[in-house]
Amino acid sequence: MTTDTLESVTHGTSRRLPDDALAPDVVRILSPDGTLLADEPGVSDEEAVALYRAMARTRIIDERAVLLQRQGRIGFHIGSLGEEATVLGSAYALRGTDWLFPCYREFGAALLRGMPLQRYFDNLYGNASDPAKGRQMPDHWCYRDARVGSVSSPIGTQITQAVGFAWAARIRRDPLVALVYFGEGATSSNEFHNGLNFAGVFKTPNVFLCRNNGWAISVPTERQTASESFAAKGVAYGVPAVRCDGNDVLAVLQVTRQAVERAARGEGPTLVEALTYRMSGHSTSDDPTRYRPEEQLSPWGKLDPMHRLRRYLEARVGWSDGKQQALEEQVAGELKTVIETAEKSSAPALETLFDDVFATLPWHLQEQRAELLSGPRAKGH
Amino acid sequence: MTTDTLESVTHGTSRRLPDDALAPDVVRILSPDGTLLADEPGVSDEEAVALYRAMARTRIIDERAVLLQRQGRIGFHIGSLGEEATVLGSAYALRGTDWLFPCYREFGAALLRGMPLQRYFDNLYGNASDPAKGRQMPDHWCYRDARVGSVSSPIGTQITQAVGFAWAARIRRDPLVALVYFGEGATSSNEFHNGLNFAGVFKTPNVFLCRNNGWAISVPTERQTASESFAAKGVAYGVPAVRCDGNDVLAVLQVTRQAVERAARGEGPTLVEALTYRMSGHSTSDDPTRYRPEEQLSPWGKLDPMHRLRRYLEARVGWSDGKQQALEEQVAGELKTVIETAEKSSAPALETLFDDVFATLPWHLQEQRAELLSGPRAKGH
Amino acid sequence: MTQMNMVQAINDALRFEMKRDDRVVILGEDVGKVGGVFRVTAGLYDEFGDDRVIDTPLSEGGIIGTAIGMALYGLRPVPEIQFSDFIFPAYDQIVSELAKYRYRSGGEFPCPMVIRTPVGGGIRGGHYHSQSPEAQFIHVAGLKVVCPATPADAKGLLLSAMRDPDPVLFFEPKRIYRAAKGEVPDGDYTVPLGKANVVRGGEHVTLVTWGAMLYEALDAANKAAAEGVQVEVIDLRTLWPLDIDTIVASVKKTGRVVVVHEAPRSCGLGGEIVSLINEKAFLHLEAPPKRVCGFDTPFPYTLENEYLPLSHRIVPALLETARF
Amino acid sequence: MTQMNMVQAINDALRFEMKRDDRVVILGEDVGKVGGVFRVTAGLYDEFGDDRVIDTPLSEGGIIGTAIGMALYGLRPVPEIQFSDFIFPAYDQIVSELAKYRYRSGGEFPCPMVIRTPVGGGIRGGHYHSQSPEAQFIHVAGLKVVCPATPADAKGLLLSAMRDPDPVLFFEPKRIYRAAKGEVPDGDYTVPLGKANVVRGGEHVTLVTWGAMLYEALDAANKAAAEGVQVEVIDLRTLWPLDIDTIVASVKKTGRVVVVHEAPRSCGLGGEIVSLINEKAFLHLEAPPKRVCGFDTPFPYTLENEYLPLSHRIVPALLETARF
Ligand SMILES: Cc1ncc(C[n+]2csc(CCOP(=O)(O)OP(=O)(O)O)c2C)c(N)n1
Ligand SMILES: Cc1ncc(C[n+]2csc(CCOP(=O)(O)OP(=O)(O)O)c2C)c(N)n1
Ligand SMILES: [Mg+2]
Ligand SMILES: [Mg+2]
Repeated sequence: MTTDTLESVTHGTSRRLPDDALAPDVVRILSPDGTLLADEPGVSDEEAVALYRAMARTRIIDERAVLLQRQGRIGFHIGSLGEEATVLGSAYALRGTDWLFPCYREFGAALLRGMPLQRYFDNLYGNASDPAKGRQMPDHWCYRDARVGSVSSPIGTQITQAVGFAWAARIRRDPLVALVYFGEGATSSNEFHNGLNFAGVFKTPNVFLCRNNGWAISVPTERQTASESFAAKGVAYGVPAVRCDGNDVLAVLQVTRQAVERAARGEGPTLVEALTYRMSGHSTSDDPTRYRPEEQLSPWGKLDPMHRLRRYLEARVGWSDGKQQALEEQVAGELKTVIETAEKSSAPALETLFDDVFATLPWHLQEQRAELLSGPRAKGH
Repeated sequence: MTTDTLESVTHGTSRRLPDDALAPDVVRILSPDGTLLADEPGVSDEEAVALYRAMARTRIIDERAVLLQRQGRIGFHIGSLGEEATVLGSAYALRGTDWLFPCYREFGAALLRGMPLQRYFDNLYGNASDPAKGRQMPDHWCYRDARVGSVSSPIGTQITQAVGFAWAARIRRDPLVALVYFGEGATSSNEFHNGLNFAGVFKTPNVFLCRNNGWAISVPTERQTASESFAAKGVAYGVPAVRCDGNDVLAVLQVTRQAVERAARGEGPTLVEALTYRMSGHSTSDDPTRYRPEEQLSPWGKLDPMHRLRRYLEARVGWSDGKQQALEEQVAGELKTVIETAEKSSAPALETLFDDVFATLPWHLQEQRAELLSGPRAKGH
Repeated sequence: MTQMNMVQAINDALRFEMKRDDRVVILGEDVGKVGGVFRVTAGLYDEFGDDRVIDTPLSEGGIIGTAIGMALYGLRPVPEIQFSDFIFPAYDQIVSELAKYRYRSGGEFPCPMVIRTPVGGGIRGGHYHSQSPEAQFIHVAGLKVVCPATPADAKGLLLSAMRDPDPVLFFEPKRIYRAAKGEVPDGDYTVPLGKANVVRGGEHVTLVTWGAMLYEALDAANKAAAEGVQVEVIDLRTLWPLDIDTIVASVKKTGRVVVVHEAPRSCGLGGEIVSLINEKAFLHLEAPPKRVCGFDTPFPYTLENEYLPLSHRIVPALLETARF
Repeated sequence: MTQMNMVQAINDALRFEMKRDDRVVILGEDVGKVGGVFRVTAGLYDEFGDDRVIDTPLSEGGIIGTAIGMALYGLRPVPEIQFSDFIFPAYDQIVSELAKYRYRSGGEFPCPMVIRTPVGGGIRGGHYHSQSPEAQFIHVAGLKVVCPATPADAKGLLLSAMRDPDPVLFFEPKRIYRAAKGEVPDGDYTVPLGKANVVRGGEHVTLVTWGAMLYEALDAANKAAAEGVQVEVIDLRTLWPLDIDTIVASVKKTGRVVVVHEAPRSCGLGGEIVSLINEKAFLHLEAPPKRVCGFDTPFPYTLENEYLPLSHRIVPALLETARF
């Protein structure tokens, strides 16, 4: 028996350090300082500006939500600080007919696809205007109109569901593609295994977007798996996989678009690993200083996805401080309105507690509703 | 959207045909006709004879158990017809201190490690002499004395448990290795994913023995996964993997022994895929003619593991019809005794129903036992 | 009307609905070419093809997880779990996802499907081919649970379940898959969810049961009648939401009740029924409600007929309750 | 004696036992370096090292499956499930394997372990950070289930659980992790499993509860006292096998009972308690036993204090029961 300690049995930490995001097999189009590495960016300047706007809007909203939580105005927030290129670049690759199955950090993607900002804030506030009647935690929304699925806390469950959804479409000869998001931690879940395996066997039109942000709460990637990369896991399922620089929005967009096209051609699923970094705590409930080596932050800070795209747009279309300020003011204006509106809305009505458990209210829920509505709280209401 | 039918999306059937068992990356030492392909067999002639005896004994017992089931004397049997080289060769590779976690086809391995034949038959009969008090189905036994775990029906659960067991040993600096068996169908289970992933991360001293016998009841391997092989799945977990000819006992033994040694050196787990074929139905409850193309059987019949080893021993040590007959008579004699003994034993006593749920009987089980023992059946007893 | 056993009646319902509604798809282990280990889906693969009768990899979590996705898309999946003992790898998808989808999306994502699975003892299956896990699903808000006891009900309830807007667990009592025979209406025939059936009238004791134990209950009722005790036997058919009115009406008449089920007693559906009766008919109770159930042990192999609440265990309970 | 909250008391028990018994290992998500998302295992990683306080990959099935293997080997694993809502991916290993190991091996493979997991509502966690799944484990033969309501009981019960020969689910009411404070005996201190605690005496109504709802029950009992109704409050502490004698003795005295729990009512432990009381004290009952429980819906976010059986819902039930 060897005498090494268990500490040493897990492998190096390279997989979550920036070095790895710069590894040769990782698709990259924009260098960290915003210069184009490819001959062509693969998107028009207008598209690049639209992407930048969406990313910036996402970050501003994110920061505001954290503030609202700190002020005690909302209960919780989980955001995408530092991961905007991964979230927005991939969502941008979808066609209107495609579907998006979110994890919990992709409000930016849902907004990009048309989820109204008011709806998002009504969820954050859990108020009476929330279409889900304040039943779910903040950042647990859905939006069928824009083909956006329902956020759920249990890790990974959306993966298998997205596979079933795409499979159903395939059975019905409906040419949509379903993109599903998850963190690298979720690759350890039953769901990743089941989803990828079924997708491989039934060649479903899926794109699996693994946001490798280095952490699953406090657990680093090397404690998640001993595989060489998360993309390497595709081999186990006969699912082709690719790694891309998750802080390079053009790379994420290109790689995802290729995967969407492949799926749309009936060639089956693709696993995309986007290498990025969670620049905040896990959520507003988390204090990352307890476990995150501070020296990790600054190299990743230099790889910031916003910075990179902004430099590119400055050189390319003359993006300026003025434009930036106008954008920020515009989002601030939007936020002012939706927050005011959300805060004006009351708590959901008591009786909404019982709706939607079933399509119609069975006797036992009728009785329980009557009990609640005749109780002391209802009177105070 | 493509217009292929779903039928065509699953891949070729090569992975379960004999061709595949003969593929170049598949470790093989004995050719199908019993000639040695390597310079050295890797086992002494005495060992080879011992292995042959164990395999033959296993097959004879297996055939008898099927007969007993057909005669209505036992309720069920699930055996290893055609898979004896995989089962016995791998178990033979273990050292006395090592542990074996069975699936449900490995009674031969348990007997090899010293489980008394009587104990096995007491399980088949579920009688009062069965140490597990007739509580489990036939072929669900255990034997701690020989470091053999407990058979359970739910597919794959033993994989994760074997990993925890080996991990515990590693934590305690106890130099054992834990070998765990499962069918290729089990690679689709949550348990395979969890077991292999934890084993990779914590570098546990495990050998994962995947008996690829071509079928999971009626489901062929190509419906189980789209990966190139089952061994290929090791990549997803950073677990080295190897394929061997599962009908070549010398190859199985060599490959497993190397994996055991590797694990014992503290170098971590290995996944072994043994390519073999289930020559019977899934169990005595199954009728394979409903789904198995008959043309698959005869090529596999030519690869029979017993046949191959017998030819080898005939050439090498002059194994003869006489020796064969003596062996068969010896096993028949053993069987006569154990079956007679098993059939003489009564059903387990009523009160045994309540033992071993907990270490001591809580009030509610005391009451339920009293109820049963005062009821009409107890009187008739 | 055609004489059928349970297997045939369920097969008939599946075939009928698959013809009527092309959104219905079946998926599961061995459901395709071989037609299921109990042959319940026999012939459907040949008739409807591999797009609609699908042999899956060996993963219950994968089966239910993908079936949820299919339902979200708009199909009507009817996944099979080979034995209800093997439903637990899919338990998370069922209780965390399937049961909560409509609620958590404010109705935007309903998730109708029927999970079919053989249930209960009686085939010498030991721990893992015999259990009755209905209570573990009833306790979870958002699921309907059905368990037929006759071929006609099996067909009628399954057709209702496949048209229901909510997820339904459809437990098929395997002990009587072939033993229970009866006339089954041809063509379209539904039995409403949520309605119990009073199978036998009686004045002295109410007996509530379902599934394979119905036949044991009827046998016990006959034996009790020989002792002068008239038992009213209620076959619940839908286990949740159950038909409380039928139960309460009967108990108000008899004042006495025995609940019989195969699952272990503790925290089983029997306890729920007794509590509901307390809440709704307390002043009518003339004897303590009794439960005759599986014991609180794993399900045994050799002694399964001692473990199960068969007639020989029900009769004394009926007589005691009647004579309390 | 030291003044502690629940988190500190549990941490103290873990540290004590890890020092006393080097077979104890802790494993789970975020239990190591960061000391758990509720900081219950804080400091243990630094004290006992990575061999005994182990951050695992994100898989509850992996955590429990490997913990079973560790227990079979002879360790005393204490796996943590981050929220009891996330225990379901491990449900198969718990109900099919852990609960049945001793039984199916005729005692050859006992499998002692303590699964610690935060339970219940009160932290605005919505559907997936608030549930109380005890009934889903009690129904499965072979598991013991514990839920402390005070820091001293948390320590004493956890030490008993870690020394028990059988698997124990140890539910920690997260709503009172920091809010419940009290004196906790130093050093070795056990509270026996299976013994309830009569927290408050009373003649008129028996109230059975556990965990965080104990404080709501006591508040309600005070309010009822103001109306002249004296409530005897029983804190169950061990949910299974429960202390039937204490319950029955109290009900024989009061003739009336209210059970309060957070989990949905249907097929919850409340129903089992009511049925057992029927079976053992029927002739003493003077009013229908009542249950005040979580509603039969998923656990909501904004309206969680309407969903929970808080004092304002318990008081009317006590008064009604007393005045029946
Ligand atoms: C089944 C389950 N177990 C545990 C949790 C608690 N939890 C919430 S997020 C999280 C980490 C997820 O990490 P990853 O998948 O990498 O996603 P990220 O948060 O980094 O985007 C954990 C353990 C959960 N939500 N579900
Ligand atoms: C969780 C679970 N699902 C389904 C079954 C039913 N079942 C028993 S054996 C089997 C096929 C197993 O195939 P494989 O793993 O290849 O092993 P083999 O029988 O071929 O040795 C199935 C589906 C089960 N026992 N457990
Ligand atoms: Mg992550
Ligand atoms: Mg197989």
